[in-house]
Amino acid sequence: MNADTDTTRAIRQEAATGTIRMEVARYRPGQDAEPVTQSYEVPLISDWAVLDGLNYIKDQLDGSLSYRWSCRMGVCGSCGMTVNGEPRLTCGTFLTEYDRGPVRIEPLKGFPVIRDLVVDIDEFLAKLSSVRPWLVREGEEPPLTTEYAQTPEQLDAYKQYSMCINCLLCYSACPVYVLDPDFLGPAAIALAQRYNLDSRDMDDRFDVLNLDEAVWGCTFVGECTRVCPKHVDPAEAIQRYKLTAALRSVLPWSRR
Amino acid sequence: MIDVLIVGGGAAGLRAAVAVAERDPSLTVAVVSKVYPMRSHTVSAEGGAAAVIGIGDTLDEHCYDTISGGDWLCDQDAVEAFVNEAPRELIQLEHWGCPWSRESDGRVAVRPFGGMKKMRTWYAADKTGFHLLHTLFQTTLKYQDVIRYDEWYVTKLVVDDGRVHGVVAVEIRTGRVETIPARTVVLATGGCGRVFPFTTNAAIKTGDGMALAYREGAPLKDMEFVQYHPTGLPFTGILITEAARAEGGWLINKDGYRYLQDYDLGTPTPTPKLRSMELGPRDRLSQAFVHEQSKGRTVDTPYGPVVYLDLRHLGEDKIEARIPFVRELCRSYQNLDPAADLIPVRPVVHYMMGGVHTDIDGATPIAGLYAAGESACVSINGANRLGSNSLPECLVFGRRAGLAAAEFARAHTGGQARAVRTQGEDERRRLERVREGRRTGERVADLRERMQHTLEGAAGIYRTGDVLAKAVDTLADLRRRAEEVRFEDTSTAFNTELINLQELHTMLEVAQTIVACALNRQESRGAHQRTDFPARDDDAYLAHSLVHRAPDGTPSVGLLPVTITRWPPGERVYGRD
Amino acid sequence: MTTAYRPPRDRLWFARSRHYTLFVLRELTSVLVAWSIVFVLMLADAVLGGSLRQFAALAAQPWMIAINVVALVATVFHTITFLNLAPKATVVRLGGWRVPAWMIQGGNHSAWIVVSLLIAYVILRSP
Amino acid sequence: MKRTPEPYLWLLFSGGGVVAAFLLPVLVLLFGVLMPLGVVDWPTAEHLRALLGHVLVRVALLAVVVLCLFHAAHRIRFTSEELLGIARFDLVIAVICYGAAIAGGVVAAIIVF
Ligand SMILES: Cc1cc2nc3c(=O)[nH]c(=O)nc-3n(C[C@H](O)[C@H](O)[C@H](O)COP(=O)(O)OP(=O)(O)OC[C@H]3O[C@@H](n4cnc5c(N)ncnc54)[C@H](O)[C@@H]3O)c2cc1C
Ligand code: SF4
Ligand code: F3S
Ligand code: FES
Repeated sequence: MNADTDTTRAIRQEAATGTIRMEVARYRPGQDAEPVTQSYEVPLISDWAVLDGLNYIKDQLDGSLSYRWSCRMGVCGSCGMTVNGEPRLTCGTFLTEYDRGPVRIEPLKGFPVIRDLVVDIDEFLAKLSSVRPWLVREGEEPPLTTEYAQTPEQLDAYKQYSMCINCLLCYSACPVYVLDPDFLGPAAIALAQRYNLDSRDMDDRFDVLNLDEAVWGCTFVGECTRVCPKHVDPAEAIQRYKLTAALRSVLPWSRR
Repeated sequence: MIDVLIVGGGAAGLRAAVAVAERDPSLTVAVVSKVYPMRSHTVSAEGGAAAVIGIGDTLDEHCYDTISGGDWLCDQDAVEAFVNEAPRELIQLEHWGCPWSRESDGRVAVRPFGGMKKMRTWYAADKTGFHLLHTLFQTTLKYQDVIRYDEWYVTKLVVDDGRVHGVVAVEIRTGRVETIPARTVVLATGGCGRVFPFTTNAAIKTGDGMALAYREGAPLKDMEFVQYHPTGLPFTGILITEAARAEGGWLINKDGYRYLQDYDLGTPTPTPKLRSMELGPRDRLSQAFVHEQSKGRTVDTPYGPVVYLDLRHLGEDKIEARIPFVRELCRSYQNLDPAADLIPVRPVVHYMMGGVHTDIDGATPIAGLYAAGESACVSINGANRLGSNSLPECLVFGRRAGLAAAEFARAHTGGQARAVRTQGEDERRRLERVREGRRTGERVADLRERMQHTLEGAAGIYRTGDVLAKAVDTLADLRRRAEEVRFEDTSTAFNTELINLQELHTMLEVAQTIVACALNRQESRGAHQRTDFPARDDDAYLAHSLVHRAPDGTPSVGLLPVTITRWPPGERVYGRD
Repeated sequence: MTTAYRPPRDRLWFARSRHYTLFVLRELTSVLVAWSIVFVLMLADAVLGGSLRQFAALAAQPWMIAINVVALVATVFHTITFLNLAPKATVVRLGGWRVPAWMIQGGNHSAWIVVSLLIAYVILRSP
Repeated sequence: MKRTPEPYLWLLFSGGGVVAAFLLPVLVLLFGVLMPLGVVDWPTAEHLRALLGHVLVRVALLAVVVLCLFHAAHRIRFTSEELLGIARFDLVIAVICYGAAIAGGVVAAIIVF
């Protein structure tokens, strides 16, 4: 077994049409006072995503580069970064989109940077729990022999909002959030709406959504929806709740 | 002191956590996970989850499909428990809000799946695992007392005197190494597909839990049974779910011929027929691919030979409604549209049938240590898992393991403070030594690649004794070299090189057991096919492989009888009624 | 040790992408909406106070026309964006079928044209 | 539960947005651009006065003015905070913006009645 006979390497040599420069933001606490840029030359292979480029750097050039990834199929939500200024899933963004480069990779904007391309998302998790993202029912739970009925139309009413992979691209793109980290933000509100609009749910989460830092913080920039890789449309979720909350405030007797 | 400490935040781990929290709120539960729980690999599962609900389906039929699918290597008592409890688990998920796909009258819809004689696979479009995991994760948020250690990497189990006392883990963000004392530990760390080069598995699937248990003396079971999924996208290994075939997709070779008919899998019909052709089991379909390749009927690509999955006749509407994610993946990663183009596919390492040896309640031979999900081998999957049995397995045995651990924790208070302290100290010192760095030596990635190619060459779809024997030596050599790798990242904050190195060690450990078990089993059964022993041999090998770690660190393999209750071993018949 | 880096506020965020700039422009139409109201009030005052001629003279000043051309562009931009965004808040369902956004938007824009024509007719109708 | 005036402000803002969208472009086009440029003739003062003569029209005008001003006030409040990063002075800014809108409404009432 010899590294040179290794298929992946053969591919690299055969298919590479040249190289592309990746300019990667590095931040090592204790060592750097603020992020610095480090450049690497990476083979430009048509099937490579930006993430493959990063893996190449980590495996072959610089073992100390840190970033998150796992599924590399756009569903775990861990590989969000800022690529040439835009928040993107790096496993679903291809190097060839940037011609001959360079490609600039930075951590997601709007979050504290723990290290290199890794950001702190604990605040987001706290926000997520705060909207009660579970099915709220009143009364006894029925036995585990029958399901609640739900027609395909009823499913359709919230399905889109259930597709969120918590990748946080929307937070990074939202100027309101970047300015004010207390803003509950697009994905958390969309998730609240996912449950609100579920025919099986009995809550409306008014107490946590009808707040200045919740839906009323949003000025409908709409960037969240534009960058969302899963077409969740959080902007729509928020505007819809604004209407719900406004009507409920004006007509206090109307629920939902 | 934590009563039940769960390692792993996938379907199995989270189900265990909720089970404990619901059963006895006075118990302290913690979930340790090296990624945020909703990033766990369960999120990638696409096709569905099997459980009997339909009219005209019976529990016995699900048992039979599972057992014959597993080539009679399943423990039949475990299969019965699994099949009995799977429906209530999936309904429980429904009650927690899982957006299962529905019939027009509001009932949960089911779809056919490979190796299943009836339609019993529940699905949420083709993102079943994603919805299941997020529903579970969001439901656990309701139990605010469940402690979460997100992005903590467990490097060691503390075991003393045959009993587990906790774990040692690194907080990845800060690099802090801490010992977490616990009365019981549930391992739910998922599979180990990453020991192979070409896999559907996420980067985190490195067999950690298996290695952790194995190092402390718990045996692993049936490690030679590695499932290849017949339809992965060439370069990335991204899975095209079996649901694509269940909805009517065809596998064709380079001549446009539905080649499965040549391999005793039935005759082609225009619409899918259960347990026939494309809906045969995965082992048989992957093996058929190898034969097509040797006959020169596959298509060569830069990423190896492929056949085609043809969905064009399904039409755009059906593809959008039933398998939209397949379309999304093909478009984003293969630059083609399945409604108009053929999808190139090849077999890809997908699932580990083997795992930590447990009983029907998830208990391992180490007192207080439990395992569930893909990291465990209960075993219901035998020599070949049926698609859509794994998610319900995580739920059923995640819950069982959680409850058993809770029982144990209530019965056994007190702990071994001294063992915890000394073992924790030793482990911390070891990790800190690694982090001091090393300028010379090979790269972690290079050794990983060599291991992966060794495994692919020796323990692929077809295996032979000579190559396996050579792989034993290669892996032993790689293990030695892994002790002296180059290590560049000396910082504490989010040191992924440190994690990658620990993962290399666990993968090598697991790889050795796979090769050892494969070498030991001199027969062909399910996913384990020996060209030098092409027949199934029930007299000698109707038994589980059980592998212990010998004091010198090498695997030592023995056999353990299979539990057979009502279904005596028979012939596996597909496509013939 | 492990101090996370908090990037300082980006003062020029609105210039960082075309989308942000368009958003800010959309929001700034409100200034000209306010101006248009002032203008309409001046008109009403002139009509009711009998000084329409002076008002017409003022309105014919080049700088006044310039402002109003800008106001026209801004109010039209406001109208288009506002009517396009309206379907976001109001999801219309007919028997389970969700009316697609483009239909609602199309309806909004048609209504706008009808209303505008009606107003123009009422104002200009005089002999 | 925390109470917030935002829902009411948002309703006024949205209402104003709709009204402004439908009415303002045509009014500005006619009175601000086409008539001053002489493309169309100014209607007679009598005609316009007759239009405003109806009390319902005057009430409607007042409503239009108030709504549009609230719309503008609301947006100016948030945009200034976002552009200049001065959200911590929200209370002051809000008072100024909505105060101006209310003042405009009062002026309008004086003019039309
Ligand atoms: C692409 C794909 C599609 C699939 N589709 C289906 C399907 O349709 N139907 C079906 O039934 N099955 C399917 N499977 C199989 C099924 O998804 C998995 O077997 C199952 O999800 C495993 O779940 P788990 O809970 O055991 O582990 P995982 O979900 O893999 O979770 C493992 C957890 O352990 C944690 N962990 C691991 N090591 C450590 C450590 N050292 N320290 C701390 N934490 C650790 C991880 O962070 C993670 O939270 C599919 C698998 C793949 C790869
Ligand atoms: S809403 Fe979209 S962009 Fe935001 S976290 Fe969810 S998937 Fe990502
Ligand atoms: S980008 Fe931000 S302001 Fe609202 S519409 Fe989206 S959350
Ligand atoms: S690696 Fe999972 S979303 Fe990109």
